[in-house]
Amino acid sequence: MGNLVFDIAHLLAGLQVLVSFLLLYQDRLGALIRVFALQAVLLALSVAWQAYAQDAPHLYVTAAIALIFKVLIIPVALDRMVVRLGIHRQVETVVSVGPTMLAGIGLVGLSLVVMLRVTAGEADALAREDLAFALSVVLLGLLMMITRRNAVSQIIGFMSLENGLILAAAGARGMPLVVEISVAFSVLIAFIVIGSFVFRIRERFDTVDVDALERFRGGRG
Amino acid sequence: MGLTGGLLIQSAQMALVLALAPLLTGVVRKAKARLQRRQGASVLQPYRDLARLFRKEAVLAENASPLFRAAPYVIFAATWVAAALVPTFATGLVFSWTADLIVITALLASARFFLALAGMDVGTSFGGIGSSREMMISSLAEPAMLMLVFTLALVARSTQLSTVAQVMLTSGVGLRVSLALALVALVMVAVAENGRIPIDNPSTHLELTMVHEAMVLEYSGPHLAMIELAGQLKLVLYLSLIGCVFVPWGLAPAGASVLALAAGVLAWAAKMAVGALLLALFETSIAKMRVFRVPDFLGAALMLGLLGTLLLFVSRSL
Amino acid sequence: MPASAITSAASAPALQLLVAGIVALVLLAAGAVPLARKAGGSALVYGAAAAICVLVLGTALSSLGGAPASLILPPGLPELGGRLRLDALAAVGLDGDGLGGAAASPFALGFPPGCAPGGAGGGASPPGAMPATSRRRNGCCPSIPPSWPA
Amino acid sequence: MLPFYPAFLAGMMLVVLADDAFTFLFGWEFMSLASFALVVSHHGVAENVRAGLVYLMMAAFGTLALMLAFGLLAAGGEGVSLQALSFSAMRAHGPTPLAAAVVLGLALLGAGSKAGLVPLHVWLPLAHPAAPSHVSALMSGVMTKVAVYGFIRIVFDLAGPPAWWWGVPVLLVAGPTAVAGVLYALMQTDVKRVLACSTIENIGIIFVGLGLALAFEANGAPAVAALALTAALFHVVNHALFKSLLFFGAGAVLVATGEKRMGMLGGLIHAMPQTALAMLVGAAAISALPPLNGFVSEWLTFQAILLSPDLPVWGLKMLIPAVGALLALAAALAAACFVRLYGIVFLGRPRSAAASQAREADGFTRTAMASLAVLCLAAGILPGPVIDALQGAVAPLVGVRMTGQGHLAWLSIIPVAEGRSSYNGFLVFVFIALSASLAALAVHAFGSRAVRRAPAWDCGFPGDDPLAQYSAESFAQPLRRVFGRSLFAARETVTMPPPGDMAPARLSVSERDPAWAFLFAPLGRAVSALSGRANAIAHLNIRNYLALVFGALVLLLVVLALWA
Repeated sequence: MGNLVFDIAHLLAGLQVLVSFLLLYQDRLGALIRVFALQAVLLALSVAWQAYAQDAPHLYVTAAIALIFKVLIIPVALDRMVVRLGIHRQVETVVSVGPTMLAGIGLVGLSLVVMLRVTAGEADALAREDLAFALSVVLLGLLMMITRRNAVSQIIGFMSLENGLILAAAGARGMPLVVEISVAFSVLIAFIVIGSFVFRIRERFDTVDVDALERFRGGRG
Repeated sequence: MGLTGGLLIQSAQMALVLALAPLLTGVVRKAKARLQRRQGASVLQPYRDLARLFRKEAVLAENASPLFRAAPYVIFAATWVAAALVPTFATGLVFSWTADLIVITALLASARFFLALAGMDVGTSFGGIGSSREMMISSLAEPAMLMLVFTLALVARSTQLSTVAQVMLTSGVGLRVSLALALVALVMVAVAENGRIPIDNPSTHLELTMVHEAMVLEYSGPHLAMIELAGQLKLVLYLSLIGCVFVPWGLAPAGASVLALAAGVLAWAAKMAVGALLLALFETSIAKMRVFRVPDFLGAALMLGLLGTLLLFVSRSL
Repeated sequence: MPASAITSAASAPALQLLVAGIVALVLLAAGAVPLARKAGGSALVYGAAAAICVLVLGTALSSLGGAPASLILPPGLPELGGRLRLDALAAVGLDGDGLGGAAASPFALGFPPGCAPGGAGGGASPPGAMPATSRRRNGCCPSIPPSWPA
Repeated sequence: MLPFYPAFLAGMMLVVLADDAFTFLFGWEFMSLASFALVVSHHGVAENVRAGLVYLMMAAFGTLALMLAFGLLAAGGEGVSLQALSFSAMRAHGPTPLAAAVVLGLALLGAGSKAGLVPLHVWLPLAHPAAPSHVSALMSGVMTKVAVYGFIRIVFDLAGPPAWWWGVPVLLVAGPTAVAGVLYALMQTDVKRVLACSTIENIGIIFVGLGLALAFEANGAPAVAALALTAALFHVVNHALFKSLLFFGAGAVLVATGEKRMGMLGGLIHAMPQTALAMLVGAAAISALPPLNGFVSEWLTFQAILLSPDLPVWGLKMLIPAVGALLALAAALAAACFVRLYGIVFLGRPRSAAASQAREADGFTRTAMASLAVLCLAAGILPGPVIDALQGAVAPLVGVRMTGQGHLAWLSIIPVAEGRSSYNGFLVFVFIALSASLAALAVHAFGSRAVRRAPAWDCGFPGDDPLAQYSAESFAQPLRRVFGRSLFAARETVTMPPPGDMAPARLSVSERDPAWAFLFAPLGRAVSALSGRANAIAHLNIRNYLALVFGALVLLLVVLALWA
């Protein structure tokens, strides 16, 4: 039975990393939001499975929160925002997809090496595995924020980064619920701020392209 | 002999030095005149000049400050004290331990300090020429003199003049290269300090060439007499310094009998006469140097002094 | 570290006096801020500074020969506390401080405030012609008639 | 400006009393900042602000060096606790020889930058004149002494027994400092800058004494080390006395005439006789003339130099006489520098309207100057008691005391041995005074007492234009030509007016400070070039910043991976 638990957790975490790659690949905003929702679903499943594996009931609450907010509320809000903003659906990337993918692979390799080296002393393979995948999801989220020009895609990068955090939290034994809630709510607050921020940009400069902001920020040095 | 005897010898030395200073200058001038096939004034002429100056009234410039009037006395005092500390006919003087060679050099430096200030006091450009050049010459002559003092101190392991003379006299120091260098350097410094021919012409009236004369241009009457006497005393000081260090024979040891003292005085007088003649010969055989060749001349003296010191290390430790 | 100033070695009264002097100077500095504007303010501050410096000079001279005394004051790093030690070398240093302060403070009394040393303005070597230095009167520097007779 | 004056004094006293690294550095920084505030107190003048900034840079550099030095000293302790920072802990377990050597270098940098050793002296001629006179007197006279105290405390007290070669770097820096300081002073035409540069020279003399003490102590001659250290400390006290006196005089002249440039002064002795007399004593003292105190400390330093043949090490045997020659050169040039300063400012005829209408300084100033002048004379006449007072400080540092000088007959001092050398300031003073009064009496008794005032003879030239007198630049011209041409690249340029134009021709002198030209200017250019390039970072957009954050994170992870 033990290795089945490990296998499923391993599978779910691996799928999340795969979905992070998918996020990097998307070039249309609508698809991007739906893939993000998929990653949130996987996260919820993975946290639920962790709850079952560690028979820690509070993890179910986290899974529920992830499910409600990240799978339903946020993607729908983002969709409506994209429609109201009327921005073009093209996801502009700074670096073309190929190099981004290669960078992503490198990052995953790095996070695996680091996590396995750092947690060499830990006995529990499940936790080490989980942390490794979580770190790669976080790094991929950060990579996405860097390589996207559109504010909305950067928000999604930030959100997937937060998913990585939740995955890591779930993976680590005995992380109290409080931390999860605080992490979740901090992300929500960030989301609200970014949302209003995007609307402000939309009104003033009728574009959401981050580089466009550049012109109004004062001369070069 | 006790303290009173010592005091007697010390005061005798101070009086002797003071009395014979003008005579020495007279002898030098007479010898130069004879070498230049001139009759020349009598040997006692400097005494008459001093007496004449003493009687004349002192004409002060309108701009002269109290420093201008006090400076001659300070200059004369410093030079006389320095001259009194250099052993002439006897070593081991009562007050010889109050000052050593470095202090004597510093006393001459303070005399020069006040002379340069007095030169600048009246506010004429000639005073400025004199003081400026004097300070340039002294800024090279003094280090050379101090390097000389190092060489002598390393040989005699002391800077007390009487001890140095004692060591030179008794311990058979023998001919050393560093002492020869020191002698040449001392002669060069003496020529520069006393403003003799290659550096400065003592009897010149051509403004552009004079150094010592330019500073004392505004002095007259008793003040000028004081400064002339100080100059002559400085010449006696340097000659007796050369005599006591490099030609120490004939110096009466401390507490010697009156006969030995008389012999000492005679030996000293002979040394002074020979020194004066050599100086006159040297002065007539060389022309005055351009002012900006003086640094090379004195730079050579400084290098000789430093070389002497370093050579001494080699010879002492080998 | 007990709050009170514990003294490890025999802390001579001299060291405590000196510490009092330093504290007094710092308080004087704080007090001088409001005084700076008042008329007699600078005289008061410089006078007080001179008095404190004379006191410091006295104690330093008296403790030149004395045995070194040390003191640990509460303010300072947590485990270490502010350690002070008065040995002969420190006494020589303090002589310099006390003497300098005791001489500079009265001098400063005679030095009217507001006399900007640069007031006469920079300038390379003296100009050829006689400078017609007309200068507004600023307290200490006498106003110079515009044209000085050549 | 007012509140910083007591703060400055408190800071200096705190540094001297400190017994642990934190209090020492706290006092040091407190002193630096207070003096910075005082330097820029007259911030109306642009050059004061620049001087303040340069001073702040050097002060920060100095504190950094001292901090590193204390770190090395504290590292000797076993546990990593703050207790190791206390000086007693540092003395208990001294640093390893290598660490001690680095501590010496750092102390030389830290204390040297505050005291003004040559490569790090550039701020001193800028900052000291910028401060008001009583503050520049304190900065020159006292703050440099606190820096010397810091050097002595770190190197002699905390860094443990010196290695044989420790004297060499100190002497190599001190000798050139003395000569370069006084040569630079000869080039200046601003009264307070001349005094600031001569502070550099005196610091050089003090560090020669310290270097000799290190050399002799390391090579088994503690008695001579005691003599050299006493000479250095004696010169510290002397310099505090006569430099403060000279700065007070400069302040009095500034108050009376509102003028700092020597070219605009002259003839002040008539208007300010007492200030002139006090300044004469100060100038004579700093030029090391016999009855005064400057001569005693230089005489002691020369006696220590004369004992160099006893050293076993060949390098030192050759180096010390060379440093002696440099010291002698510096002493002679100092006399020239102060004849120039005193002659041009106080003697001659007034060169400007300001100088002609000067008024004597007020009571406080004259009492401060008179008291310092009397102290200078007293320290010169009674050196014995001062030397004995200093032995308390010298004995624990070099292990042995100098022979007692206080009780010797007739107040003379015999540093090493009876036959070797002795000096009696008191008798020299008595002799000079006696013979001067004797001569004056003789003149009044036999010579004529008639005195007549007449226009200056001046070889018959009628010219009475005060600018025909020697100015500061022309007085230093021979010395500049001999010494300054190579070291300071001193050049004299004559600009003739175009033909037919009646404007006067102008002769201007230009010289540059080699330390500034070859060390600090290139450093400044390099820093501004780098900051120019780095400035681009300030103008990235959000995404680039994120990239930077990401890059840093990845870099750390890679390091963690490789190193963990």
